[in-house]
This record gives sequence, structure tokens and C-alpha cells, in this order.
Amino acid sequence: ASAYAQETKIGFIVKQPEEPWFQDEWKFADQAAKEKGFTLVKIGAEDGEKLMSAIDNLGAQGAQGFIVCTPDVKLGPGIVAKAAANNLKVMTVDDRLVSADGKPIEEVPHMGISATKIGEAVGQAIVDEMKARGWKAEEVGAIRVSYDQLPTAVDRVEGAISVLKANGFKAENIFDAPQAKTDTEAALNAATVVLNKNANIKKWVAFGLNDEAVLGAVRASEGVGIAADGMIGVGIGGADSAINEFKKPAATGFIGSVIISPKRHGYETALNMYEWVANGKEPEKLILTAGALAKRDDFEKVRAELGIE
Amino acid sequence: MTNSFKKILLGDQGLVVIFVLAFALVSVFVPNFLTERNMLGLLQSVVTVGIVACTMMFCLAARDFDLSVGSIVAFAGMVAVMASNATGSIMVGILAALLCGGAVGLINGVVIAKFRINALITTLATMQIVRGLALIASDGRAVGINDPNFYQLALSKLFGIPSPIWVLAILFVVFGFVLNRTVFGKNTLAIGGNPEASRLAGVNVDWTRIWIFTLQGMVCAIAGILLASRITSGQPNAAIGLELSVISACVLGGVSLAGGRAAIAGVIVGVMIMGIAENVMNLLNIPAFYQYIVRGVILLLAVLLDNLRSSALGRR
Amino acid sequence: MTNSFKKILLGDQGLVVIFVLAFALVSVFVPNFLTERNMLGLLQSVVTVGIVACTMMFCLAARDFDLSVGSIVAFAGMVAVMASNATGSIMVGILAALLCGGAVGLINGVVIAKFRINALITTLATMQIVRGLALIASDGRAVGINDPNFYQLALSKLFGIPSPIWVLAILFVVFGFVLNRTVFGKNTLAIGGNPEASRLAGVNVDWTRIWIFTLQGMVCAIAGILLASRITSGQPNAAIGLELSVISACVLGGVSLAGGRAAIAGVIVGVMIMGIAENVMNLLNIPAFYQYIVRGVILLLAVLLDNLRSSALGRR
Amino acid sequence: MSFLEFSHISKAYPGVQALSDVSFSVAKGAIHGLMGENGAGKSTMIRVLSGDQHADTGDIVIDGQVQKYASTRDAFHAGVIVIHQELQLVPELTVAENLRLGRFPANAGVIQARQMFSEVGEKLKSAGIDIDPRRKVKTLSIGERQMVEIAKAIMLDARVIALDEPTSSLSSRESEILFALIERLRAEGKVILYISHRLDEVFRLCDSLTVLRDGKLAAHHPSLENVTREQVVAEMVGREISNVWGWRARTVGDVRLKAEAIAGDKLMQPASFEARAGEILGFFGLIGAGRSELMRLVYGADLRSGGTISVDGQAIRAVDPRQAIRAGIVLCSEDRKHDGIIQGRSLEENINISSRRHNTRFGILNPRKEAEIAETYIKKLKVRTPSRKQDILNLSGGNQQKVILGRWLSEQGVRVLIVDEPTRGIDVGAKSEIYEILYQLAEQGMAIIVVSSELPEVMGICDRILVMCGGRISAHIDRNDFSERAILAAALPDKKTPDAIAS
Ligand SMILES: Nc1ncnc2c1ncn2[C@@H]1O[C@H](COP(=O)(O)OP(=O)(O)OP(=O)(O)O)[C@@H](O)[C@H]1O
Ligand SMILES: Nc1ncnc2c1ncn2[C@@H]1O[C@H](COP(=O)(O)OP(=O)(O)OP(=O)(O)O)[C@@H](O)[C@H]1O
Ligand SMILES: [Mg+2]
Ligand SMILES: [Mg+2]
Repeated sequence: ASAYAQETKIGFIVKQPEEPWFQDEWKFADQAAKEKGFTLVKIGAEDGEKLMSAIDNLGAQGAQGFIVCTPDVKLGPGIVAKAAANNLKVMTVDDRLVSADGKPIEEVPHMGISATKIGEAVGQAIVDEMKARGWKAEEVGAIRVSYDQLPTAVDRVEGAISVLKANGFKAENIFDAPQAKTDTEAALNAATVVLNKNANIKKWVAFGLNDEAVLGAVRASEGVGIAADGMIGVGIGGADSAINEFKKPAATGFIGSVIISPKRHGYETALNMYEWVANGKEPEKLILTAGALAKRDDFEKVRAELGIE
Repeated sequence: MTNSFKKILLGDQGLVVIFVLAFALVSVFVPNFLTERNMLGLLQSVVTVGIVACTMMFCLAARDFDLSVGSIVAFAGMVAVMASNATGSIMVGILAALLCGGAVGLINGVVIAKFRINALITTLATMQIVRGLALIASDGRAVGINDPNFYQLALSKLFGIPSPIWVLAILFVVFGFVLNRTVFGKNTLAIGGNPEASRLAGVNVDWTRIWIFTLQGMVCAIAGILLASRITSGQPNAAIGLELSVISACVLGGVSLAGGRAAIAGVIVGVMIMGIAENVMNLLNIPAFYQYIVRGVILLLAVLLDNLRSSALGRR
Repeated sequence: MTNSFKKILLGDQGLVVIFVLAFALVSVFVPNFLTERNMLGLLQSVVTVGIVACTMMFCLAARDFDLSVGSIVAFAGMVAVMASNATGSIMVGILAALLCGGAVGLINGVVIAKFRINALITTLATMQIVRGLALIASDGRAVGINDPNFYQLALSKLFGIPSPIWVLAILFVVFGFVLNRTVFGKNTLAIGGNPEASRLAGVNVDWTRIWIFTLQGMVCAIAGILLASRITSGQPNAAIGLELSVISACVLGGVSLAGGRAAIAGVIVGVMIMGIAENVMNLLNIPAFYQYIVRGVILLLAVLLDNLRSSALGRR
Repeated sequence: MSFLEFSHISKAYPGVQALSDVSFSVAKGAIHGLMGENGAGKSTMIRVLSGDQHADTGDIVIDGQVQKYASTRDAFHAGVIVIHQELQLVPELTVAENLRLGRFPANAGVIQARQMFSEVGEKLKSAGIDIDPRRKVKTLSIGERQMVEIAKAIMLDARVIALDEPTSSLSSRESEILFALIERLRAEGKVILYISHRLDEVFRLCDSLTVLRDGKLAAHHPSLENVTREQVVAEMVGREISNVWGWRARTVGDVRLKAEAIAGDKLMQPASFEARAGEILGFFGLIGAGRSELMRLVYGADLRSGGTISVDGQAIRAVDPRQAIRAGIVLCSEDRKHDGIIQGRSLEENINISSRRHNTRFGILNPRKEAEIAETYIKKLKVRTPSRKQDILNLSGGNQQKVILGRWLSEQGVRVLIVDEPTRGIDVGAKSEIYEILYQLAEQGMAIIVVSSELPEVMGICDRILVMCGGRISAHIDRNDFSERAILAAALPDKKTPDAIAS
């Protein structure tokens, strides 16, 4: 057991290891690990059960602390207890833990951005673009590409809707396109139905859980013959799916994406955790980051500002 | 009841009757359903499932099982995009995808037929491996398409109908013919119906099974290419869970999991029932959580009705 | 080679040998593997799959199939939490969960056995319906546990071993006994071997199948309760895809999808192999994308080695 | 001139030496009989010939050429066609497709369906087999399926044709069709290997004969001229059997089973009959006469649309086999592969599946008792097996049949025992032992119903015969009035020349 006593080992657990977002977080955390010379253990945990096993696993490996983006915020008490049982320090990223009564667990340090806030940024971007194009709210339909199984997804789209409504959008002009899975094809199929059902509406806006969902809606609009100037889609994430779209020779209805910086979330959390376990320096309890809208013409600049190349 | 009518109702394809009735009902009662736009949208939404179902039908008919289809679709889509980006030629991309899909299928087939490893385990393994390859190749990110002509694969139309639908229709016809009219098809049914008898009769069982999986792989590649073109990028996370949809559609269409029974008409109906269910639920604006329940109930109803029909009409 | 050694190697449970060898290898070469903490963590990580595999083994042995297990686990967990929150009594929560799980299983069984609906379709339908119910009941969000004593179900220890592991061990013993030593178990195997012959031999086929599914439902409920306690909340999205892991573990352990063959030792080994694979990959810090590939390769290797072993030793 | 030669063939299965150093040869244009007890290795011999199994040592020589086949396909190419003991048909395919499976007439992979159906139809007709080639095999009765299986022999131009117990589920009329076919093939100069447990047939058809015993060559008769049946039986069984049937008079008691107006889908009209305690009642008929159907209705295996059943004067419900068994009626069905054996399970489990309920407490088994019962019946019925734990699928056909019989003989409290084709595929020695068991059971007061397509068997062991024809009971004959003529006349639907068939 003493073989690894000197070595600093920090875990970084994420809920969806295949997602580019989390890949990036890991990548930046790795950067911190290289700079500071600690070992980073990256584990994917798609559900509560895997997460508990992952914490046990970290304990068994002799890690001293971990950063987690939990598959569900209600896992809070369980994570805290499990971490204590394994004598591990814990920090959260992206999603903040809550206790059984739904209040945030404040003693766990957290870095993130609220889902509702991101949604609101999306809504604002859409409204701005509508104004720029001179659209009137009543002639526009909104596609809410929804995945209500995921609470974060609900919070994001509701955030966007609240801004739309505040700007004169009527509830009956917002149409639900529930995707059966979180991939582009499912969003495409769901959005196609909405477009076909409302063939009289010619101008559309679309928002959803992430870039992939919004891309599905944009593809659907192209499929039914709505040109790029009849669609305003704003995604969330700003990773390759969105960049590919911006790099297309002709502009599409996918006008922008709200980028959240994986660099801060990955690099800084890892660094903070290292300081905590190695030098006993406790991190701030709550750091909130902001999202930034990237569009076709400025996405490279925005990414550079956020520290992603 | 006239005799020929009874025969249709009683036939193996009785589900077709239920389907037609259901379709008529839905057309009347669901607004916007029977519009040209919605029909085209509906058909396009079942393209992936429908294409893969063609060969899954063979697979199930031969008493096999393929869980790797979703991964192959995603992988082949990635390959098509990456290869055509690298070479600048869409044709090369398509060929590379077909080749890779076929190769995965071939490996499945060889492992299952020659090493006699359970098909469930084998394809579960390749499902993971291939998904892993797709993720590694792309570093987990979507890969954009450089040449906009690639989009035309899915966007182009013939007689007003988008080409993916044509591809689907052609594959239905081809595989329907292959199943009923060729040595390969009959051998497939025979292997599923009685593997021992087929072997003793000199049917080349191993070879047939290998071919089925190889075809399956290539057909998945077609689906993957069209999908990539539709969503204008290769996505390593595409088509997760596809296997279950495809197998359900086949079983719903009367393909027996115990092998030996399959018909293309049934598979088409199975695919369409599942597609229509999704489509109508969205048209009727059913909330996401209730969609789960409705989807389950429709599945049950379809088979229950089919059972009632056949027992009411005197078959055991 | 001595005779008794050969017998062990050749026996139906030859996979056990491979497992023991693999375990020894891993213990030597993977640091931190053979520590008490890691062993307990490993065992806890297989609790859900292991518990559900107990009855899935019966289900497969009787030539049936159950896709609804994941949904039942999630649903029962929700019910346990909500009922105990509502009444303030953990006991009531547990009973309610068992009842609900059993009820879903009963429905599965009745539909499959009495209405003769294909098990794949039926359980696919209930899988959706039950998941939908869980989502609706909770509005898609996790439900927190009010009474911290609920956590004790999973946290409490006996002789230093957490109680979920005890539950798993007890279920393994009980269902191993039921399979080999009771009329119910033998009837299950007979039904899988030849349902028609079993019926003609006086086995109550329908009743047996209904019981299997009902038990399956109740056992899923146990898994669901323990899971909710471990993750300190009822989560409607829990255990998605569980069915595939469980079925794979069973098949890996030598349970035949064609029915009639099952053994608890095999199932235990199957569950453990899958659990160890995950554990070791994380201990060795294998990147997420490569984990897919390793997982697939391990699956294949396990069955391939089993095949080689038996054919090298002269069995057909 | 020997055309087909087996030279020093040996074959072992785990725990069983199925064949050891067997050599014999057969001349061109000859029908060669292959006889032996159950498990003697006959089917194994045929499987080696068909390329399905590989001999451990030894060669097969056809027309001077040593055959080295890797698969059944190679055997076909060498001109060998084998009709296996168990039906090898694909239920979902049509008759014609089954007959041409593996060798479809095809053009660039596309099956020439019209050509196939007409060709097969013609061949069937010319062979006297009246089955529509477009029917799906799953709609055929067992007997019809057996005819389809046999028709495989004439579908291709083969040099060597081997038939493994082709008549075991045929009645005399269909057997005649088969014999005519075989004789025609002999005239065409083919080599025919013929396996059967029916001595009459072998002596009628065969030109030469080989007897196997315990996997070894027991006797080879190049000609049957001076060979007697007794001699062959002694070579097979190792002892003399003077009278296979061994019928003896019994006292017959009260009515045990009374079946009234039993109606079902496949019966032409409701059937009524009764069986008395201590009586052995035979049911005879041609294929498809409805005997099996009637018995299945009585047993509750199929849904009855009418009728009442009483045992010892008490009406019973018996709508499913469980209830019938509990009321003391058991049925040993004719289709052992589909309705009898439980694949993948051991002999022991196959025997105990029903009777174990007498030996359990709270649903928990009594393994000692089960082992004891299994051993008892394995011994009593002389089942050839390395152990009671053997998978039933690894037994020879006849031995499987014995195990299924053992299942029902081990049942307790049986009052009515119905056996449908009980000696199908069972060797002469075992047959007489099974008859002896039936007599003993009858003497203890059981009512026994024997359904059989083998006329000598029903006449040999029954006290009374009911003849069925076209789905109804057409005659009722007491032992004193037994005559082939009378029985066949009642069995034939068209009343044509029973003499020709009785010959
Ligand atoms: N697959 C197998 N595995 C193990 N043993 C087998 C297998 N097949 C046959 N045997 C054994 O080989 C021996 C010979 O069997 P075979 O089928 O050749 O007998 P047979 O002479 O045809 O008998 P029958 O008259 O009952 O058909 C039997 O003891 C049988 O149990
Ligand atoms: N599985 C089946 N499907 C359809 N028809 C069948 C089936 N089995 C039997 N039949 C038909 O039912 C009728 C009665 O058959 P059954 O088997 O009861 O007669 P049997 O007198 O016992 O003759 P066998 O010697 O064939 O056993 C026949 O006309 C037969 O063709
Ligand atoms: Mg035999
Ligand atoms: Mg019969």
C-alpha cells in the first residue's frame, strides 16, 4: 500500500466519455497533469452504478481525490459518502451535486455553468439573429428538439424558450420534436415531422440539447426545401460538429453555437484538485464560467479566446 | 367470406391486412398524416432501419443474430467521409465504406461459422470493437464532409422522390427476390429451419452463413453512407441501439427468431409499423415520456391482433 | 494427464478453468488488483448484473428472452424510493418495489405464455412501457431518498462485507439450488430442451413460464432497491442496456440461447469475467475508446479459448 | 464383383466404441441388409458412408476407388445418397424444395421453380407417391414425411443408396410402394444398403446380409439362400427367440377407459371405444387413418371439440396431458423426436420428468431415488449407454425410444397406458422384452392400448383390434377372428384388392 504513497493520483470521472466535450475536458486535464507531474486516471461512468464502482476503483488504486461530472445530480449524497468511505477528496465539474431535498451540496467545490444559463444564451442568439433578419415573432415557428429523459436537456431548452417568450414568441408557435436518441438522425426524423405538420410556416428557429440535435433540425429543414435564410439554428457545445458546419462552403441554417470552454473545466479543475491534495490548498467552493456564442465568421477567434485551438 | 379473401387473412402475411387497416385509420384520423411531404418524411425516417432489416431478415432466418449493425453503420459512415475527404473522390469513399463494412461482416461470419462461436457473443464483441475503431479513428468527434457533392447522395431526387427511398425500395425488391427465388435464399431458410438436415443434404452451411454476414456488413455500409450524407458528417456515435429496432421490426414482421421463417412483405410491414408509430406520435404531439408507453402498447397490439386474427380464423 | 483433471477440463464448466487461470494472471500482473478493497469494489460492481443474471438464466434456459430487466430495475428503484418517502417506512418501500417488479414480470409471463406472443416483442414492449412509467412518475428526474437509513441497505456490512454482496451470494446459492435440485428448475430446463415434449410429459409449461417471468421481475426489484440505496436516489434512467450485459454474461457462462442448457457456476463465471474486464481496464487506465476494443476482444477470447479447450481435448 | 466395400472401419464416440474394425462388401445390383440390436452401430456405419461422420480408421471403397470425403457434399459427388433414420426435412419448405435441397436446379443462382416442381412431381408420381410437391412439409403427417424422405433416393442419379429404417413409421401399403421402388433401383444396378428391424422385410428384399453386434461384425451372408430367421436373430441377439410375440391368455376385467364421441379437427366423425382392465387393445390403420389423432385427443394433447372420457366409471376432464396423467392415462407418442425426447438433457432426466412428482417433497428432488429409477429402467429395457448421465441425443434411435418408454413405465398409478408405435425402431430382442412388460402390466390390471402400423405386431400381441380408416373406426375384431384379410379390408379406404397387399 505504501508503494504509491508519494505519487499523486487524481481521478477524473465523466458521464459520457464518448462525447467530444468530455474528451476535451480530459485532454486539458491531462495537460495539467503533465505540467504538475501527477497521474490522471480517466474513467467513464454512464450511470450511478458505474460511478460508484469507479470511485471504489480509484480508492483501490490509491488515488487521493477526484473530479466528477455526474450522470445525475441527485447522486450527490451517494458520491459524498462513497468518497468519504474511500478517503478521497471530491470536486464537481459541469453539473453540481444536490442533496435529497434538491438543494446544492455546498461543501463540494464546483466549477460549471448552469444549464439554464446556456439555454438563455442560445435563446438570446436566436432572438438577435431574428432581429437582424427582420423576422417577426408571430410568423416564425420554433423547433424544440427535446430529450426530456435528460434533466440537463430540459433545463437548456427551457432556458432558450424563456428568452424567446420574453421576446414575443407565442407558446403555440413552439413545437416539440422529441428525439428518441441523442444523435443527429433521431433529431432529424423528429424535426421533419414538425416541419411537415406545419407546412404553412416558412421561417423557423431551432434549439436543443447540443449541436447534434440542432444540426438534425437544420438538416430536416434542408430536406423539406427550406433554404438557409429560412432557418436559424443555434447549438450548444461548439466542437467539431459545429465547426464542420461553419467550414462548409455555403452558409447553412446553423448559424451559431454557444461554446463552453472545456479548457477551464478540464485544466483548472485538475489543477485545483492537485493543489488541494498535494499542497492542502482548498479550492473555491463555486466557480461559474460563461458560454460564448461562436458564429461562422468568428468561431476561430472565440475558440482561441477560450483557450481551445 | 369468400375463399380468396380468407386465404389472404389467414396467410402468413396476415399482418399486412392489419397494417393496411391501421394505415387507413391513421390516414383518416391523424391530421397532416396523408400528405405527400409527410409520406416522404416518413419513408426517409425508416431508410436506415429498413435497409439493415433486409439482411437482418436473412440473418434471423438462418437462426443467427447480429448486434453489430449499429456500429457498422456508424463506422462505415465515418470511413466513407474520411476516405472521400482524403482522396477527394466520393466514389473511393463509397467503395472504402462498402469494403470495410463487408470486411467486418466477413469477420463476423467466419468467427461464427468456422470457429462456431455463438453469434450473440461474436457480434456483441464486434459491436464494441467496431464502435471503438470508429471512435478512435475520429477521436470521438464528428468528421465533416469536404465535398458538398457528397450531400447529393441523400438530397438528390428522382421523379420527386429522394434517392435514399429509391435505394430502400430497390433493396427490398432485390432481397425479396433473393430470399424466395434463389438458391442462396432457400438455403438460408433451410439452415434456419433445420440446420442438421441442411448439412446432411449437402448445403454449404458455413459458406452460406459467412455470406449472410458479409452481405449484412455491406448493406449496413450502404445505410451508413446514406446516413452520413443525410446528416452531412460522419458521426462515431450514430446509430446506437439500431440493432434492437431492426430486430424488432423483423420479428414484428413475422420473421421467426427460431429460424426458418421470413418474408420480405412482413419485414416491410414491420419496418413501416414502427416508423408510422413514431411519426404519428410526433404528429399528435404526444409528450416524450408517454411515447414510451404508446410505443410499447403499439408493439403489443400489433402482435396480439395478429394472433387474434389467426386464431379467430381457425388456425391453431 | 490424470483422469479427474481431464474431467474438470472437459466438463461443462470448463470455462471455470479458464476463468481461474485468467484470474491468477490478472492478480499477478495488474497492480492493486488483488487487494481487499479492490475485490470488494469489484464484487459490488457486479451486484446488479449478477442478481438479474440469476433469473435470466432460467429465462434463457426455458428458451425465453427478457429485455425488460433494465427498465424493471429502474422502475422498482423509483417505486422503492417514492413509496418509502411517501409512507416514511423503508419496509413499505421495499414491499411495494417487489410487488411492482413481480407484477410487471407476471404480465410479461401471462402475455408470453397464455397469448403466445413472442417473448422478444413482449418484453421489448414492457421495457418501453415500464421505462415510460418510471419517467412519468418522476418527471424524468431522480428522486432523492428522505430517510438516510435507506442508504444502509447498501452500506451496511456483515463480517466486513457489504450487504449487497451477501444478497448476491445468497441469490446465487438459492437459484443454483432451484435450478438443479427442484422440480421447477428441471421443468425449466426440460421446457427449453423441447417444449412440446415437456407438455406431453405433463409439465405445466405455461405456469412454469409465468413463474419464471414473475420471479425475474421480483429479482429485478431486489436489484433495483439495492441500486437505489447505493446511488442514494431513484433514477428513471438507471440500468439502461442492462439486458444486454446480463444476457451476455449468461451466454458467456454457457447458457444456451436455444434453451435447455444452464448452470449457475457458468453464470457466476460469466458475470465475473465481465466485471473483472471493466475493473482491470480502469485499473490499467486504458483510454475510453480503447476500452471498447479490449472489451470486445476479451469477450471473443473467452469463448474462443473455451472452444479450443474443448476441441483440443477431443470433444466435438 | 464387389462394388461397395467397407474396410476395417472403426469409430468411437466419447465413452462408446460404436464400430470396431468392421469390413464387408456389397455387389452391384444387390440389396444388402444391415441388421443388429439397437446401438449395434448400424446408423453409425451409414453416417460414415454419408460423410457425416469420419471413421477413426478404415476406408470406404466405391468401384475400386478409396473415398476421402470432407463433407456430405463430397459423398453426394461420389454418388452416395443416404436416407437417415431420423427425418431430415425442413418443415417450412415445400416437398419439392426439400427433395432438391443442396441441389436446386438453378440458373445463375436463381431457382428454376417451375421446372423443379414439375420434375419432382413426375418423379413422385412414377414412384407411386401421391403427395403434392408444392405442399409445405409442416403440413404432412409423419408417414407422409417419411415417404418424402424416402423419395430423396430417386431424385438424383446415385450409385449407392442407403436407407436407415425407412419403414419404421410406414404401414404395409406404403411399405409396398417403397419395396417396389427399391426393387426398381436394384434393377437399375444400384447398390442398396437396407437397415431394418423387421425380419420379414429383410428376407423378402435382400440378396445378402450383414449382422453387427456391439459394433463388431457378427456375421456376413453373401447369399440368403440357406439362412434362417432364427439363425439371424441368434446372431443379432446372441440367443434364440422362439416366439417374438409370446401372447398368453389373460383374464379381462371391467371397463377401465371409456371414450365417447371424441371429436377433433382431423377426425372425420366422433369416435367411441372402450378398453378393459387387463386388456391389450390394438389400433390398426394406414397412414393418416387418424389413430394418432384420436389418442392425442383422449390424452388431451390436442384440443377436443367434443366427447367425454371416463376412467373406471368416473368422468375426467383431461383437457391437457397433466390432467390425463393424474387421472391415470398416459400416452407414449409416435413422434419421438418432436414429442418425446428432451434434447440436451440426460437419460435420467428424460426418464424421471413425469414420475418424479411421486419422489419429491416441497418441490425438491430426491436425486438418489431418481438415479435408482433411471438405473432400473436402463437395465430393464437394456438401454445401451455409457451412463445414465448421457445426453439422450447421443443415443441410437432405438435406445431413445426405449428411454421414452421407460418414462411412462416408471409412472405410478397408471390405469390406461396408450403406446403409439411403441416398437418403432426397436430390435427383435428388445421387442419381445417390451411385449413381456406389457403383458405383465396388463396382468396387473392396466388397460393397454397399442397403436401400430405393423400388422403382425397388432395381430401378435393384442386381444382385440379396432381398425381405423379415413378418420373413423371402421371395424372391431376379436382375437378369435383375427385375419390379415379382414383387418386390411377394413383399413383400406377404396376396398381394392387386399390380397395383393397381404401377399
Ligand atoms: N453423437 C453420439 N455421441 C455419443 N454416442 C453416440 C453418438 N451417436 C451414437 N452413439 C452411440 O453409438 C452407438 C451406435 O449407435 P448407432 O446409432 O449406430 O446404433 P444403431 O445400430 O443404428 O441402433 P438403432 O437400431 O437403435 O438405430 C450407440 O451406443 C450410441 O449410443
Ligand atoms: N401436423 C399435421 N398437419 C396437418 N395435418 C396433419 C398433421 N398430422 C397429421 N395430419 C393429418 O391428419 C390426419 C390423421 O393423421 P394421424 O397421424 O392422426 O393418423 P394415423 O392413423 O396415426 O397415421 P400415422 O400412421 O401417420 O400416424 C391425416 O390426414 C394427416 O394427413
Ligand atoms: Mg440407428
Ligand atoms: Mg400415427
